[in-house]
Amino acid sequence: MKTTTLKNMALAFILILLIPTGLMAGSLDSFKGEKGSLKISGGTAHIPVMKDAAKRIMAVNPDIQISIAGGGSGVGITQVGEGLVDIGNSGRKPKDEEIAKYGLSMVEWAIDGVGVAVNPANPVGSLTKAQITDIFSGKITHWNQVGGVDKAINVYTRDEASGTREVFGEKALNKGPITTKAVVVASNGAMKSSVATDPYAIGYVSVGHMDKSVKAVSMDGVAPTVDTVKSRKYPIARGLYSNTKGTPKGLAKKFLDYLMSAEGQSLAESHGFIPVK
Amino acid sequence: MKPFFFISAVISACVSVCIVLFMIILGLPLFREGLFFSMLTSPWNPSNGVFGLYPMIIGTLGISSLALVFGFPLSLGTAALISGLAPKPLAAVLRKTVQAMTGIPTVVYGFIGVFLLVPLIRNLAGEGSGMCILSSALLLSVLISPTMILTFSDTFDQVPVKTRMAATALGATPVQTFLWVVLPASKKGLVTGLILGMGRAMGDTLIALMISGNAIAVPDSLFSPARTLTAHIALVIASDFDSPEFKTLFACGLVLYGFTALSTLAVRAIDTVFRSES
Amino acid sequence: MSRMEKIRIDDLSFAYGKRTILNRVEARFMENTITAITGPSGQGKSSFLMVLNRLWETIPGAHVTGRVNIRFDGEFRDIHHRSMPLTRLRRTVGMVFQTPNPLPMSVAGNVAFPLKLAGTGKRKNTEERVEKALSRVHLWDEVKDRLKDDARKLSGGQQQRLCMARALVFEPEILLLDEPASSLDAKAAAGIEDLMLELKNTCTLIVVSHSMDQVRRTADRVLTLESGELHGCESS
Amino acid sequence: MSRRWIERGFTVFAFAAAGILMAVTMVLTGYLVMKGWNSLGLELVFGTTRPMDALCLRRPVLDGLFPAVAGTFALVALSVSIALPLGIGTGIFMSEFASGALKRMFSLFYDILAGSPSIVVGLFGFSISIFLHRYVSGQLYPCLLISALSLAFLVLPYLIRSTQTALENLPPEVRLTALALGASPVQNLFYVLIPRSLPGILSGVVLSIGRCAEDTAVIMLTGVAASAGLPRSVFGNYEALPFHIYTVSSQYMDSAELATGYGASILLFGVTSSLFLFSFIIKNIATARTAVSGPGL
Repeated sequence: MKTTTLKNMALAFILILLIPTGLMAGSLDSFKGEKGSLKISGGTAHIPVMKDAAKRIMAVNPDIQISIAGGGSGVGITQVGEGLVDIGNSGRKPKDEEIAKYGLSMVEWAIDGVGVAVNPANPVGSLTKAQITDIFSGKITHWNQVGGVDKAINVYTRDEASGTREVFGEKALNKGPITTKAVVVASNGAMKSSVATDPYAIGYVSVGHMDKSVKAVSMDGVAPTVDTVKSRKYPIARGLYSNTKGTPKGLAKKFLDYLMSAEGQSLAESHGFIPVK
Repeated sequence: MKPFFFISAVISACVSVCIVLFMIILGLPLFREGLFFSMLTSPWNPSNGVFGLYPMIIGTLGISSLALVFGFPLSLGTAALISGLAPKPLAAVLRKTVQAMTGIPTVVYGFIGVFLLVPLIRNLAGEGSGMCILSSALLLSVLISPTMILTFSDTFDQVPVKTRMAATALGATPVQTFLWVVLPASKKGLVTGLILGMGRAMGDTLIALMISGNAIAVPDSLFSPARTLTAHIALVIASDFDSPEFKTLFACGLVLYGFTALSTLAVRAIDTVFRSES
Repeated sequence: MSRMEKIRIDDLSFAYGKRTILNRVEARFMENTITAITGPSGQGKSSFLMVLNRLWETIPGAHVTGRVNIRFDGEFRDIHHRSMPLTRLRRTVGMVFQTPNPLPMSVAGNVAFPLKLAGTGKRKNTEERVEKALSRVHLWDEVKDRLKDDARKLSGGQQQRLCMARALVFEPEILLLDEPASSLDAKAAAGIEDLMLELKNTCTLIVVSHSMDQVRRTADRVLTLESGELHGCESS
Repeated sequence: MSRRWIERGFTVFAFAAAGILMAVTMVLTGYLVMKGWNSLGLELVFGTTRPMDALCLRRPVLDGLFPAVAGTFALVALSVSIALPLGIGTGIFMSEFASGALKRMFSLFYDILAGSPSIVVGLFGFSISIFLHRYVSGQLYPCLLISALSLAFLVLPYLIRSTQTALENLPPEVRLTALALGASPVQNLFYVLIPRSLPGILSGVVLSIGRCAEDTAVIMLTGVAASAGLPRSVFGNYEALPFHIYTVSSQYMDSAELATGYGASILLFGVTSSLFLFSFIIKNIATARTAVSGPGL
């Protein structure tokens, strides 16, 4: 399990306080003297790390403007491909045809899992892969069919642009269908808060986004946690990618270098992702 | 100076025309392939290459007509109070409140809806997520009421004072004057207000996007989640520029534009019909 | 001829905002007479009429003090007293305005409107009473084939007589006329005057008028309203 | 009598309807205020940065609403300054110079524009920016300018209509007086007609400001970002209050972030409601001025 949010916040807060005093040397130094804007969009699992990194960079150098939008992995890939943004994030590896079409170059800076989540009030804490497939396809409709209360299951899913949906559909549902009656939400954050407020909900969310407000459901006996994803015991894992059109240049390169630096990697780790270095 | 005014008028008109033209041009491939009309009746299933808008059209019509069902009586009653039934001070307070209500941002309605109405409906229904047609229709009815109330009460106020006075002098109470004199003379305003309210409900994006659940199934009950055309544009916009999903956005836009243009024409037609009658 | 008093007005003041229109007016009106009220315009003659059927209450900013007593069934009653039902008052005290103000409905609908308000009368009964009222104002023959037409399509003179018929349908004991002929041509005006003389047999009439000729031809008494005071003099 | 019951029933119904509507409004706003009251304060906007430092752009605000407030402010200023000359010019043309078929055609176009859902206008702005990006310059993409343009299109009909109505409602004597004294039509317009109809025009302007500030659908398609810092250039992304509310509602990370959502809602609600009410008050003054006053009955 990841460390508590409170600790993260305190850590981030201390870091932000330290930055202006110049004690925070190292990789942020490379942004000194830079100017201009950097546009990032796409994968929603990435957003917390992106926001924190941007805050730190902009605090050191207010002349840099970094904008971060969501949209989902599909959006990130096409927008960077079309040249609308400088960095397009994706929660899945861009497909070969996408790489060929846009000449993408990618940086994988963290590993993340996708876990099934239910409301903390739900007694169900473990499901088999077959049960999960049937719940999401709409074959299993009530919680008491899987050992829960006698209530209808509210299935939550993501839109088609989502990398999380693609990874989950491929590795957990074996490309099986998701019921059309599922409520559609637009980001990992939205998935988490929806499941956190709906006592009969089931959804899937980036392991990095899991916290106490939702209950992670074990699949075939394995809980989706940083440790199980890291040890590859939990099978639904994916890389978090940041893509550029062609080889990264200028600010985009410095930003990606920062993500891969020790500080960037610890930032990823503090948000519940598994650093690649 | 006149050329300047003329040029502004032409530019403004062009904006209106350009919006349709853009939508038609960008949706043209769908027309050329004859897909447009089959899209109106087929489901949305991108993974199987089906990009129909039927569920969204039903969602839009269902949610906005339900909003009208809730909103119309509320608006009629409130407007009646404002224009004659209520004592003057109360009417003034009501009118000011309604005017201030027109300023409540739709995203704020949505925000409150997410945290207040959705859990309420979820508990009430006993099943489902609470994100459903009923929730968004209820909230939308509050959103569109001020528009309808102000239209209604403007129409009611157009009944001349001397006509009201005539009825009062004959012994009519305020409610009698309203029911038997003012209301029958305001048919046009009632219909206009209804159409405006419907337009406002169909055109709203945020309430539907935030609390109707956005499911792509055709809704089959008040407690089913549903997706509207507007929310669909907001959800899919982010996708691929060359993909068929993206092209269907313009079909979505065209259908919405068609609905609203039709209601605008209807309001104008009503205007002409009633003008020629009197 | 021993006529009885119908209306007693004591200490009546009428203010519109800060402007005093009637200042402590005293007046008596006898049964079956026509009283004309004249005076410069803007002095509150219409306002005076509106006191008598309490229509002033609908005017924002208007304020009335004093007593107005009207004799109902042989007994004087204060019209502003709580026990006085407003609908009964307005049915007993009919009013016709300066410009014709037909309601936006059919000719028959206009005349039947007061019956509809009272919720009285079967359909047959209603038709009879409409015919009777229209006949009294000599309009029946002109409109009997157009009863379903919109009342606003009638000519000005017809509209004004329609408004009188509408005021007469409940057989009021008092009829207030606010320059009833001022918007009409000479012929139509003469018709209204004849009608007033006929109505004298059943009603107490109070007529605001600017036309001295009309006053001379019809009125039993002329009162002048000026600077908030009502001066009287008996005539003919 | 059944009619009596209809009358009584209707009175009850009307009071019930207004009661329900008012109660619902009270509950909605009351809930918002109750939940968000504690988050209101300078800290909500400026976070841990000192307000003066933030306002002088000496130090960025990283944990407050300041970038969103500034973004909304820039957006409103930009779009109103685009729409204002165009809308008022068109309104003047429609009232003073247009006639016949041309007037009918133009007013149909403006009516249709007025009825267009904001998401459709947003889609239009989005497609324009894609078009420009592909065929004009790779440096152009959805940005503050595109949002402002689209919003300008959205509020254009309000400005046109309020200007046109204000001018058309002037009493004929007002129109003729200056002309009779030898003023040219243009002099008449600028010295008499426009000053006399200013309250009406102004109410339209205020209404447009409110619409620009509250609209979310247009900007979510045309360049608003979840996080962008202060707006630097019209060709860059920006943050905005309504979009902040939308994102927080669906993906707040913790209760502190949720509180900023309530705070932002109160802020936006306060601003737009007062703008709308202000617009109606100006309009009332305008109608009171042109209407005949006094007890003329």
